[in-house]
Formats: sequence, structure tokens, C-alpha cells
Amino acid sequence: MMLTLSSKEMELVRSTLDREPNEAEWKVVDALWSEHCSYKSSKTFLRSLPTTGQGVIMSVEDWQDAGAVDVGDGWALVLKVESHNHPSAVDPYNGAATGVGGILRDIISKGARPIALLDMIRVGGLDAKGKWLLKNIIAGIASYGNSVGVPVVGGELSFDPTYTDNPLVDVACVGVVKASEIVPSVVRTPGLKLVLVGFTGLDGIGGASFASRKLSGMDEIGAVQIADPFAGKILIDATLEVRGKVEAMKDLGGGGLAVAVTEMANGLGARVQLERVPLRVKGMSPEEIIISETQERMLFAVKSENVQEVCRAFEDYNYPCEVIGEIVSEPRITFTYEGKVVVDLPSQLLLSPPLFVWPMNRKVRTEEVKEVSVREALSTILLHPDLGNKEWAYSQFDYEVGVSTLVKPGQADSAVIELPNGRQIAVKGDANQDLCEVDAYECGKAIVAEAFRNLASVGARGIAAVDHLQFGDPRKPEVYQDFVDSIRGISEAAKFFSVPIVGGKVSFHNEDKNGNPIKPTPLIVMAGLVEGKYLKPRVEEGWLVLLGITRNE
Amino acid sequence: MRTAVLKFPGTTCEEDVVKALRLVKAEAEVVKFNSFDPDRYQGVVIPGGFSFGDYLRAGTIAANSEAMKGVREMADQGKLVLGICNGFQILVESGILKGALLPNLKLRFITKWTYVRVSRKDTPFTRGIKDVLLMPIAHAEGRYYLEDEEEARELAVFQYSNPSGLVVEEVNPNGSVQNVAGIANQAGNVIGLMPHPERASFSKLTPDGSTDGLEILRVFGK
Amino acid sequence: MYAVELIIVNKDGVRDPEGETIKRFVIEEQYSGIIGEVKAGKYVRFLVEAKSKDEAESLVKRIAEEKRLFNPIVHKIIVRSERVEDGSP
Amino acid sequence: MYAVELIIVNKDGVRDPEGETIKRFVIEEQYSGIIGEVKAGKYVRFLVEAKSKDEAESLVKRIAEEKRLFNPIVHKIIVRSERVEDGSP
Ligand SMILES: Nc1ncnc2c1ncn2[C@@H]1O[C@H](COP(=O)(O)OP(=O)(O)O)[C@@H](O)[C@H]1O
Repeated sequence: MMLTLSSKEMELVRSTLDREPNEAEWKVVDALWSEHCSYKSSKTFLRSLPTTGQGVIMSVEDWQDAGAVDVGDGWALVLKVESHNHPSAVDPYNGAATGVGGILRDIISKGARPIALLDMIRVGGLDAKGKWLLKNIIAGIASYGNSVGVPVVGGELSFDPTYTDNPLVDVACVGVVKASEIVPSVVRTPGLKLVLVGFTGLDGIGGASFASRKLSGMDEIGAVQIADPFAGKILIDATLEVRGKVEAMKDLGGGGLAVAVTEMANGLGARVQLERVPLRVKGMSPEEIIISETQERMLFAVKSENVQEVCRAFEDYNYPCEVIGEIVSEPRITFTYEGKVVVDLPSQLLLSPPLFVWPMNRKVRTEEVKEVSVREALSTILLHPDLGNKEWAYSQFDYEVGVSTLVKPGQADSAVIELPNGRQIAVKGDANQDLCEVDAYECGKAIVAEAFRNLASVGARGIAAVDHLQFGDPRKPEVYQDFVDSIRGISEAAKFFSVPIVGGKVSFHNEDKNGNPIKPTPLIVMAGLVEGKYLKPRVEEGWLVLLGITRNE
Repeated sequence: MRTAVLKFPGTTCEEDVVKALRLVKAEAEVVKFNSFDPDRYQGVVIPGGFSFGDYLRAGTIAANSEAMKGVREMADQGKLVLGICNGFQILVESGILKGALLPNLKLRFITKWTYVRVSRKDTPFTRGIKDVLLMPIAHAEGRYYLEDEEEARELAVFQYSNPSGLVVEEVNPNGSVQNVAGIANQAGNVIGLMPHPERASFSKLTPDGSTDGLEILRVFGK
Repeated sequence: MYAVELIIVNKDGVRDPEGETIKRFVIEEQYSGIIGEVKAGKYVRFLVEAKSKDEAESLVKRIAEEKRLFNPIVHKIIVRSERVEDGSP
Repeated sequence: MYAVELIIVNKDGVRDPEGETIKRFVIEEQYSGIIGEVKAGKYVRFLVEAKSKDEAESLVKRIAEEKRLFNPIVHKIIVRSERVEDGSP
């Protein structure tokens, strides 16, 4: 059995339970206590981010799947970012595609309709491997986004040898929902039925711990997930059809049913009968059913009287929908299989992993600035693939679907989309690995400022952001220091611009095959409301005006 | 005109089409593929998207559905049938329109604004409209093929062209024969095209403020 | 049980950009003169309960035609089969 | 000359949504019980000048690996060949 728990953590589990957990129970604890699900190495610092502010409807505080802000007339904008780095390293096509599927499900989990996607891609370079990665990553994103009819309206393409073995594939999604119709991720009352939609298969067994581990290069087949955008589309359509009849919903992500059920119960208890779970393959063991990470599944908490109606919407599409258990008041998570207890653990234990603060140590940085000739500097900059034309990539995305993309990819520094209430929002994602490598704190500030400026360039004022913090192994003091410094920077700048951070994600263990961490790559995705008229992306003639002081930086 | 906008599992553009059809005052509604009654409508639009994930080949699985039998009935009765993008692929795969739509020569999905020349004005959709229209394409399998190129040219209603309406190979985005962007049946009541008229129906979304898509959709408002 | 393979390729004379691309990028640099034509297509494998090879193959042919798994205007199909015990290829 | 077929399908145990969808929406109503699993994949056929069947097949295997025509993490390949005179399938 492959667990990521440390011996100290295992000791803690044993002493809390006062017994030795069985194998299935260990796997459940392992999934819930994984870095991916528990944020055990990051939570302490994430708390310092400014998460509230004018217009915030739902933020990190609520510990929900995505954040939401008010955009007028009773509408809320829902925003989330996530990465699929490790899966994309081994299977760039499916890794990137399932990343899109996952972020879409985060948005529909709130009852929101996804209206735009962004993709921020980082690979090593344009050598054979880099090209293979890039080609497949873009094709994977296109395949999923296009198939479900959500326009990919913007993103980044960046090249740096630091990503040769560990590409970064970040996807963000914005959705809209009437604020009064937001569906929570957690339940408050016992008695609700737990309804699972979608087949469960063998895919991705061990994925949550995979993401929290470094890439071993070994047979990672179990962690490979195949994207099924067609199923994803059905899931989106049917879920949005039934959202009014559902008390809470969650998508199934890392850690599968174990995590979704426990987090949804949120301190209450749940009883699940595993034999009721619709399976794609015969002969799955109860344990496998609990931790399978098959894509395109959702968990709903539904009042008994609404179950039929909810499931009818899915049956219409020939999509499985089954009651698998219920929420109970006794705070225990119990999984049974044909009457036999497989897992029986206290909710509290699962929801409270020990938090860590790892040792920190600031890298010694050489202050010396290399002398370069203007000519050399210019040609290095202008020939860098980062500045190449990205049409090859974005022309593979159906960015027109939805008839609301006003400023399209390649036209300006941010995309502008129209909301159902007629208002317009701008969105953009930004990171800067080179600056972060030199100074993570300044970089944290800079990326927030850059995102804010990018929005301003089309006439929008930032109203909310989500961040994604991508680093190496947190147990390395230099890495952890950078991590903490970047949060401090992001936090300061977000406060300065009054842009609340309404959500985010952390991804550690991004390393090359020699165990060197990637350059620190925090990333910001910001949304802003256009004030007045959005600015024309291009003008035919006029003066060029440069604002601000140009320094020797 | 009472118009059904047919939604298969995987269709993505049904709401966009309805929005555009409302602009021309068509009485349009989205109808799910498993509850489609052809007798209730005078016209039907099969919108774009990825019906059944476009697995195997774009449009194939949808072409096998009961709903397409209904569409064939409507076509035979001379009612108006419009297939956009995936809708065109479905019409071709079900044999209601002739030919095949193959993967783009570049082998990838392409989104792009394209000019098309209106080559046949003897259809209810194109009677009296402009000569050149600006509309976006967004597809991976749009290379129209028919062995007999002469016949392809006769069926062609839209051909990729330059802005002044010249049909030249350089502007062919996908390698289709004769630059075909859309065709009609002999009678002209059934049209399929790869470009999206509904995306060229709102002036704020088009590169030059035009609304050429509405020209084609207008017939449903009559 | 029979494993019946249905292979769908473009007819001769219909361009096959995928085959062409594989040939161009993949082969010419290193293997020109050794590799001739390259043709790409789709592969579908059915497990069929049937009494004979013939019955299995004609069933798949019928399905391919009825359900238009290929478009006769552009594609040709190759159908092959072999007897299998448990169905794993 | 040898005609070498390269068939690329998902490994056993790895999902195949395309095959599943074909089965569920095209085959099932009419042929359930007769048609079991449906698996979809890619097909590439190479004409190869080689001295032996073995040589032809290993050349195609090498090309498939070197040129990443498949991803060994998710796919398995089947390589088969037969001797041909003029290369027409
Ligand atoms: N870097 C971060 N900054 C701010 N909030 C974060 C960050 N990382 C995670 N969060 C928040 O933690 C919460 C839990 O996230 P998570 O459980 O990972 O969501 P999901 O189930 O969608 O993966 C979310 O509200 C998320 O926005």
C-alpha cells in the first residue's frame, strides 16, 4: 500500500482512534490529509490573504469550491483556477483536457453556468519534447473546451527550461449565477440523500496522492485519466437543469468519493452503501470505489422528495444517477459494502489534519546585474518564443461560442466578455517566473499589479482574483521561503488595489527529474468590471504615450 | 415561422442560434433530440457543437437518431432545413445532403473569420442577399469533399472567397473542394454550411460591425 | 466469440492529410526510400457472439453500413476477424 | 515489400470513451447481447521495403516510438504485417 502520510501523522491517527485503521481507512485518511486536499503546508499562510471586501459573496473563508463576487442586478461571478501539472507531464493531451473538465465542474458545483475559460501554459522550450507537450496540451484544452461549448478567451504561453520535465498547465474558469441561486458545497441538515451521477471506474486511483508526490517516471498508469468531454457536456447541461432541486453539490476530484462525501458532510456524518455506486468496470473492490478519481461525476445532497426529478434529467441523457447513501447527524463517515463496514471514521479526524509550517531559508541572491548590449538585449527579448504570435494556439479554441466574447484572443491584453445582465467583464491570468526566481515577494506584488494593469488596458477595474501557487517541495527551506514571500507580496498588492482574493489553489512538488524545484510560479487570475465603454483593442492612428518612470530594472 | 432548434447531447450553439433567430423575429425554440415532433414546425435548424462528442466522426452518431428521420421528412416536404457546422456534418452523414466533411488539411481545429461568396441565390435562404458575407468558422472537420468537382460547384451555395468575392485557393481554410463552405440540395430548401451565421448576427461581435449572418437567418422570420 | 476489426480508411484518390503528415515529418528525414505510402484511418474492434467467422464479419459489415460507420462517398472499409476466448486482443 | 499495420488503442484498464459511446448510442438498442465490447483506436498502414517481416515490423515499431505516434503511458500498439507485391490493401 502506497501512502503519503508521514509516520508522525500515522501515529496521530492511531492515537486519536485508539486502534489500527484498516487498509481502506488508511487510504481515506491519506486522501483527505494529502496536501492536495488539506492544504496542510499552506493554510497557515493562505489565511493572510485579503479574502473579503466590497462585493464578495463567497470567499475562501467559506471553504467552498470557488469564490463569487457581485456583478450587479443580482448576478454573481464565480471564479476558480487550478492546475493539472503532473498528469500533463505524462499524458499532455488527457492531462490538460481533464484539467479543463475539473475546473468546469468546480464552477457548475456552485450552480453557475461557465462562460469563459483561460489557459496558462508553461513548457521548457520548443525542442522536440516541448513541442510534443505543447501540441498535445493545446489540443487537449481545445478538445474539452470546444466540445462543451465554453469559449477559451485568453491565457498565456511561456517557455523556460525550468519547466522541461514539469510543465505547468493552469486553467481558470468564470461562471455566472444569480447570487440567490448559488448552491453550497456543504450540507447543514441531516437526512438528505446523497446522489451520485456518472460511472465510477478504475481511473486515477491514487491521483490525489500522485499530485502531492513528485513525478517518479515509473508506471503511473493508475493515475492517468482519460478525458470524456462528451460526458462532461452532459454533466454540465443536466446539472444546471437540476440545480434548483439540490441542497448541496460537489464535484468529485482528488480523493474521489472519500473526499467529496466527507467535505460535503462538513462535520455532520454520512453513510454510503458502496454497492449502489454505478460502476463502469466489473469487480472493483470497495476500497477502489471509495478512492477512484473517475472524471465527470458529481455528488448531490438532495431532499428525498426531489430525488426522482433530479435523476430524470440525467436519465434523459442515458447518464447514471443513483442514491448511494445519506447525511446523518452522528459525525462519522461510514462506507459499507453489502452490509459489511468498510470504513468507519470520525468526521472530525478526517477534516483536521495537522498543519505544518516548514523551516525557511532565504536564497542568497547575487546582486550583480549582467552587462548586456542593447542589441543583444533586444534580440534576446524579441526572439524569445514568449513573444511569438500565439495564434497557432488560440485559433484552435472556439472562442466565439456563446456569442459574448467582445474582445477576443490576440486583440488585447485581456479578454472582455458580456454578462447576461449586459455588463462586461475583463479577465486575465498572469505569472512571472523570472522575477519570482529573483525575488518572490516583489514578484507576488508585481503579478497582481500586472493583472490589474492588463484589465485597465481594456477599461476594466479589477474586482476579484484567484491565485495559484506553484512551487517545488515545501520541505526545502528555500522553496518554502519563496512560497511564503510570494503570498506576502500577493496579499499586500491585493490589499493595495482592493482586489479580494476569493479563492485559489496550491501545487507543490513541481520539480525536474533531478529533484530541482521549478522557478517559483505563483499565478494570478483577475476579473474586472468594465467601467463605461470597453477600450478598443487597436487604434488606427494617434500618439504613443508612455506613462510612469522608466528605471534601470 | 415556427422553427425548431434541435439539440443533441453535445450540441453547444443552440442558445446562440435562438438568440440570433429572435433578432429576425422567428418563433424559435430549443427542442431536445428525443422529443422532436417534425409536424409542429415549418423550419428546423441543426446548430453547431459536438453531438455525441463527435466520436468516431463528426455528426455520425447523431445522424443515426430518430430525430434525423424527422428532419428528413421535413426536407422531403420542402420545409426549411438549415445545418450549421456540426449541423452540416450531421446532414451530410445522414445522407440528406451529398458529400462528406473530412478533417481540415491542417489537421487541427481552426477558428477564423472568413469571407464567403454567395454562389447560389435560388434558395429561400439566399434569395436577394448580398454577394459576399463575413462569418466565422470554428471546426476541425470541415473539408467538404465530393468526387465530382463539377457537381460540388453546382451544389455550392457558399464558397470561401476574398473580401471582394473572388474564390481563390489562398483563402481556403480547410482544403475543401472548390472552396465549398456550404451547399444546398437540388431543391434549395436544405442548406448546410460550416461558417456560423449566428455569430455574425450581432454587430458588437463582428470585426467590422456587420451582421451578415442575419441575412441567411432572416427567412425564418417570415 | 469473435473479435471483428473494422478499419476505415479514405478511398484511393481522397487526400489523407494525416498519412501524408506522418510520412512527411516522421519518415522522410530518416527513412526515405524505405517507407513508401503511409495511410491513416480509424480502427474499431467489436467483440461479437456468433456461430462462425462469416456470420461475425457480415454482422459487423451490416452494422457499418446501416449505421453509416463509414461514409461510402469517401471511405472504404476492411473487415477482419479472429476467434477469441476471453476477448482480450 | 511489406504492408505493416500499426494499431493504436488505449491500454486495457484505461478508459475508451469513444468505444463506449459508440456502443451505448449506436449499437446497444439493436444488438445488445450480440456485440460485447467496442474499442476505438487509430490505424496507420506503412509500406516498407525490408528483407524480412521482422525487420519491417521492428522498423515501424521504432518509428512509432521515436516519433511519438503513441503515448506509451496510455496506449498500447499492435503491429502486424504481410508481404505484398504492389502495396494495394
Ligand atoms: N492559493 C490559494 N489562495 C487562496 N485560496 C486558496 C488557495 N488555494 C486554495 N484556496 C481555497 O481553498 C478552498 C478549498 O480548495 P479545494 O478544496 O482545493 O477546492 P477543490 O475542491 O475545488 O479542489 C477553496 O476556497 C480555494 O479557493
